[in-house]
Amino acid sequence: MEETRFKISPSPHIRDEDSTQNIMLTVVVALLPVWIAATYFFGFDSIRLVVLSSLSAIITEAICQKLRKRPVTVWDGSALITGMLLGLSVPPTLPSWMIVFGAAVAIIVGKQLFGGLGGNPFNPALVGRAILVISFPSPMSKWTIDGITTATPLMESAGNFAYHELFFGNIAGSIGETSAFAILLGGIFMYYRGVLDYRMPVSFLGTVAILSILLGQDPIFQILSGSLLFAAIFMASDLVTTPVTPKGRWIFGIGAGVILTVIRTWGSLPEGVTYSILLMNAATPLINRYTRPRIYGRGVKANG
Amino acid sequence: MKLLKNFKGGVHPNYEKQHSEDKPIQVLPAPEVVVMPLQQHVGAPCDPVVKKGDQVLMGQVIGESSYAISAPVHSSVSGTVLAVEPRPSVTGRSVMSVVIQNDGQDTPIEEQQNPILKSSDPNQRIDVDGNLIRQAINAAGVVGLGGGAFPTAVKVTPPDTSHIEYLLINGSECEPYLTADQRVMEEYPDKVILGAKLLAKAAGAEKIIIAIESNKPEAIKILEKYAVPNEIEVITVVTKYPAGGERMLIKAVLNREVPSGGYPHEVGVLVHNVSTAWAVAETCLTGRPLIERVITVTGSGIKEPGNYLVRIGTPFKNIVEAAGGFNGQPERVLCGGPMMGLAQFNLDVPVVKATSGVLILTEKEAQKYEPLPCIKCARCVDVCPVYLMPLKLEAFAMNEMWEQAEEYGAMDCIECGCCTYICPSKRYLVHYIRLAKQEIIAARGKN
Amino acid sequence: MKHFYSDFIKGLWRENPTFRLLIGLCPTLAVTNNALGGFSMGVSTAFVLILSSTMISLVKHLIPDKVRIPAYIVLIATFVTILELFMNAYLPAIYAQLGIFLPLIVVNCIILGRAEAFASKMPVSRSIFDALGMGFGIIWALTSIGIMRELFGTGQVFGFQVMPSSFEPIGMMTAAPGAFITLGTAVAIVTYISDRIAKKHAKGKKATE
Amino acid sequence: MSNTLVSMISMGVLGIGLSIALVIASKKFAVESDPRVDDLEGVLPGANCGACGYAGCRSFAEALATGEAPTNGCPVGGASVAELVAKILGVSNSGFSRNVAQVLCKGGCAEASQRADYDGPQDCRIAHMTQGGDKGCTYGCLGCGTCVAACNFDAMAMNENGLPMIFEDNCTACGACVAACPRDIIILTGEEYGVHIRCRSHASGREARQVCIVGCIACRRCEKVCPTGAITVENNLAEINYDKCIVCRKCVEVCPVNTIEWQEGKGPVRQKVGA
Amino acid sequence: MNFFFLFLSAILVNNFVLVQFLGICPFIGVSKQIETSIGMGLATTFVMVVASAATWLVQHFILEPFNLPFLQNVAFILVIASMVQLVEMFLRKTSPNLYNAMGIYLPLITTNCAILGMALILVLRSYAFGESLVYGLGAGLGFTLALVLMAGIREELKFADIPKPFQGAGIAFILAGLLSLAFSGFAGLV
Repeated sequence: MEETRFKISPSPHIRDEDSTQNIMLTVVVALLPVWIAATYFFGFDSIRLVVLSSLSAIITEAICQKLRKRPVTVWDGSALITGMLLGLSVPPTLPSWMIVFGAAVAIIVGKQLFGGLGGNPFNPALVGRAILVISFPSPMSKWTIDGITTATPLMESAGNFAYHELFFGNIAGSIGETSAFAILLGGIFMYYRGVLDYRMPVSFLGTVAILSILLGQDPIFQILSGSLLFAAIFMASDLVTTPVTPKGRWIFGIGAGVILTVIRTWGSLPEGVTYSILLMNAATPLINRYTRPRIYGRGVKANG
Repeated sequence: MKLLKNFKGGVHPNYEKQHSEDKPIQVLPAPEVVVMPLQQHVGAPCDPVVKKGDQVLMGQVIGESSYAISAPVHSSVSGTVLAVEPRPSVTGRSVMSVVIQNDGQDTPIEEQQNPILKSSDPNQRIDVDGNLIRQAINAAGVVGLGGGAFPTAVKVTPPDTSHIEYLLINGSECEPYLTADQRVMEEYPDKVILGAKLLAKAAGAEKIIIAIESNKPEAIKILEKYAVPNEIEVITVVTKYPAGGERMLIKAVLNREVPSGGYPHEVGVLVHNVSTAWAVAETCLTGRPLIERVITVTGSGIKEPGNYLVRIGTPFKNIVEAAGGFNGQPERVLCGGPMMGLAQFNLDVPVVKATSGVLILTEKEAQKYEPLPCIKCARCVDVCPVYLMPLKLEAFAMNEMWEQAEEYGAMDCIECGCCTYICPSKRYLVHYIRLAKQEIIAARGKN
Repeated sequence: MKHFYSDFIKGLWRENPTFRLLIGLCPTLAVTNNALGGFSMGVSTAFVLILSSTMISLVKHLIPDKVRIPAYIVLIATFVTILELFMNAYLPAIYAQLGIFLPLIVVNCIILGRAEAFASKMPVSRSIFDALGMGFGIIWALTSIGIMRELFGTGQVFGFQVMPSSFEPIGMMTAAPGAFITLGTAVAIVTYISDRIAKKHAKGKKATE
Repeated sequence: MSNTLVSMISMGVLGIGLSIALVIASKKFAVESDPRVDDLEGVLPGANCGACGYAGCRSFAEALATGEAPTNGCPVGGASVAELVAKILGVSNSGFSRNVAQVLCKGGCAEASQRADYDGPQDCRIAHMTQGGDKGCTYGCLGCGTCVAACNFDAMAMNENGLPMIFEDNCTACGACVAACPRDIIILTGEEYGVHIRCRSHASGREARQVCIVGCIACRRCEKVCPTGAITVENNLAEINYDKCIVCRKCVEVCPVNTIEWQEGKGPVRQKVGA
Repeated sequence: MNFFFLFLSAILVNNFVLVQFLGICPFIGVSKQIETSIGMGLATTFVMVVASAATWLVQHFILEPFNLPFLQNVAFILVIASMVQLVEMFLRKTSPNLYNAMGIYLPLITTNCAILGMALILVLRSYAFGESLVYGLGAGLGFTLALVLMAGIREELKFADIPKPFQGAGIAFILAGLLSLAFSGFAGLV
């Protein structure tokens, strides 16, 4: 037998087929129905914002990695997700340069300064959105539908909207948040692909519903209006910035729900989803630390 | 439909058992030269009791140790000792070995122990004294054939204080590709049952449970037939790696947890592999020590995958030749399964008692991946069967934070490799946890 | 003479209190949302720093070692009060803008730090140069941060419109997060330049050897 | 006038009251501490590298103050710090010989054979755990650069041949590389010693020759030629006793496989008595 | 209810560190480890409550009756310095571990502008005694919250590949900026 040089490697010698890129692609695909719905309701603005935002995010990421002499990994799709999420979470009338600026800042401040993928403590898309809100408060709260400027439903009383409108869209708001149906479609797809942990959306939405009942508000309205559903499914499920323990994920959702209800009920901002998730992002390392799973065989007694 | 016995964590790799699961066990002729490493078990290595030029008979003791935790090594052929020298072993390190030239006669040793069991009827009542069984197992050098290689005689002699309630016969064979245990169960069910009863008797266990993964319906059917008259329960466990892990199996079947750092007997359970049970039955029936075992030769890198009864000490080269040689360019040669097996440098290493298979993987199956940044997807946390946080442990180990790694339970890791298998970023999780364990033990030694 | 020069120059860059030593940061963040605030805060701090350093250096032999810290603080507090009363009387607009951060100069680590580390050990003349260097270090640091924040936050510098009228002010820069991010970026830039200088220096040294 | 008086009195009362409280408290909560510890900590480099064997500079300073640690215990600070420490403690400096790290393996990619290709994390310790590594020689350098990563002082780098090299000017003898190497091929030794046997293989001459062309084959020529008996060959490996070595370099000349190496410029540092 | 809102406002809406820029030095310096930051936060909280009471008393029984507002700075800093000294001695005796962990920052509480700043704010807003205590407690806990959140994230950042110039203080400020951004969601809450 001729001499062949084998490879040695520490076990395990086989790996699962799923890859980080696959996960990212799944999220991108899940965002497509939302984007399509947004385009249906808002027309060209939706395409303009999402495309610009994504391009800006990807190009910024590539430039940062080039500058830092790191391998350029924009094809892993994480920058694309940040761009799409940010593009879908702004009002349709936002000027083009603002979304380009927002996406670039989101990538730089929210992600690359922390060493790129995996190092960022905050969801970059939410960082971008929060920076846009604080920098350009009025363009960021100009909601239009069919060319008429209106308030976001949250600013009005609950009775003015039919549930089916809230569910299928056709209401004012950030472009991605209008159609609950499309969002749920994306969420189900992500869950099916094993990318979405049901715990965070369920505990987030559940907490909001329970608290709104306790406070005498309409729970269905609270869940369907504003960007709650969009954020609960696409932002609160961001892998990098949320807890890794099952218990921690429940706590994350509950905490975000409580903060959101507090801001919506007593705060001066019309929408607090961004901040509730950002605050829970900040608490994530602490949650991870204090919700470590019980290790197998710890705390059990021998009975032989 | 019955609910399968399950446990938390674990992964579902491609099982790839189709290569060899339908291939009956073939007897592989003894090779020209056998290499018998003097440490094939957990515990103290044996000292050689033969020297170069000695004539040895089949079944003759060639290495033994005076330590409590050890198992003697017997010659698997008759012939002449060519050398007593360190030879590469499956662990990659050189181990003192006895090299024997086979004379082809297979002359058994005369003063071979008398069989302690007269009848091979699986339904018989075992009225042999437990002590006698333990002595027979010890003299035969039986060790855990599932891969653990812990001396069986030591294992069935639990400390005085413990009381064994259950004997679990582990027929899960959760490692992908391997089918040796499955074939043993299908072809020697009577001996598996008999071996289980002997082990139960030796350990004083009250009940016997045979646990088999759901992907081996044939084996379940056959064993159930033999088990029923003996009041042995056959339980189907979920097909999931590492269902065959001792701790996982106890959790799945009995919903008990072995204490951290403790042993199964502390919760009244003993776990033995089906092949071990088979070997025990064989030695009690024939009086012959453990000199052969069933292994699986498989993988897409081999022409004719199959299951073989081989002599201990047969070099991998002979096995590969017997299985038709390589199929294409072999990339990796593993001793054991793909999840926990050991990669080999060359084919000179011999089969040892704990070798359950020889796996030849091609590039297609064992791809090379570059690790990407951790995206904290927590899949490793979800699949860890001992509920650790591998991503944290890896980060600590990479930054040499051994104390934190210990605090996060690095020492509880069973090194099953689920975390590394599932990681979408292809990170080297279990590898760094192993490093942390090594460093923690080193630090403990220092203090 | 060389002493005086190095005492003075180190505060400007190498031991710049804001960017290198990272002390006295509260006012650095709080009042730099425009250039004037940064500049006036810098001047106020420098004023107290110079006076207190001089004074402490003068009286250092009179103060028993055990109670030196409280004594210094009282001394500094006195100068701050003087400054406060003066500003209140003559520069009420700036006084209002600086708010409680003016009295908080008392606890600015820069001043006490220089008192402890330098003025209490060195002769008066050197203390003055040290304080001058540190003072100018603070002034340029605070003013530059103020300029950046005002420029991007409002499009103005010292109240004068600089950016074209089409420029949309970035509100974040004048808000709290902008303060932190600007300072963080500024610290990183200064660190980067310093590292480059140090590397060049090391290289130059090796080449000559 | 009265305002001045009132302010003086009130501040005085406040001051006196607080002072009394502080005096009582300082009596009540008094803790003995050695003021020298602060001084000592001040002169230490503050790198908190742990090379001294203590948990950071502070605890080393405490050990110094109690006389538990030697004045020259800080390898990073070297002689100058040892002097300052001795001054504070009022003891004589016990002398300081600067140590540097040496890599005792010459078998890089060009010299040593591979028995397999390694596919795993680039960490020597893990490669070593994996079947004993991919190199033919199970004693030599694995070349993953774990020692370089462990060095905090820019004193190491991997060369093109896959071996670590040491920049002695930067080396502080902190021992991080020594601890990191799973094969124990890095040692710390006096800077002045220039002759090193760069091999750690205990394999027999034949085996060593098979896997590496610069490995020690235990031919004993160096042992025979050494005038001071500094070299001994035991267990298939020549080892040098640096205390006896006079850097005469005779062994370097006779070594048939160039395992023994002289670092250019490092000369005899001490004359043997009577030599 | 009033107390509750005052308390919440001090913790969240007007968080001392992230919104009012008070106590930045220890915030950046001591937020590297969770344990130390908890200790530092609680020590500061304790000093804050004690100091709020003490300065209130000084303000209302010495400075105001004798019409001496210009002595405010001097008097307050004296009181605070003594308080810190007391706490320091107390900790040193009772919990040497905590004392060691705080290292040089314990004396720095004296020069922590959060404490003097709080005393000045109390006077500025003419809070009653009870309100002062609640505000002091809230401000201290808010400081602790910011510190602990920061420490949690910074412990994670050890594993991140941060650009070299930003390592250390740079990234700490960026992080503080993002935290501050998150806290801006509470604006106008109370």
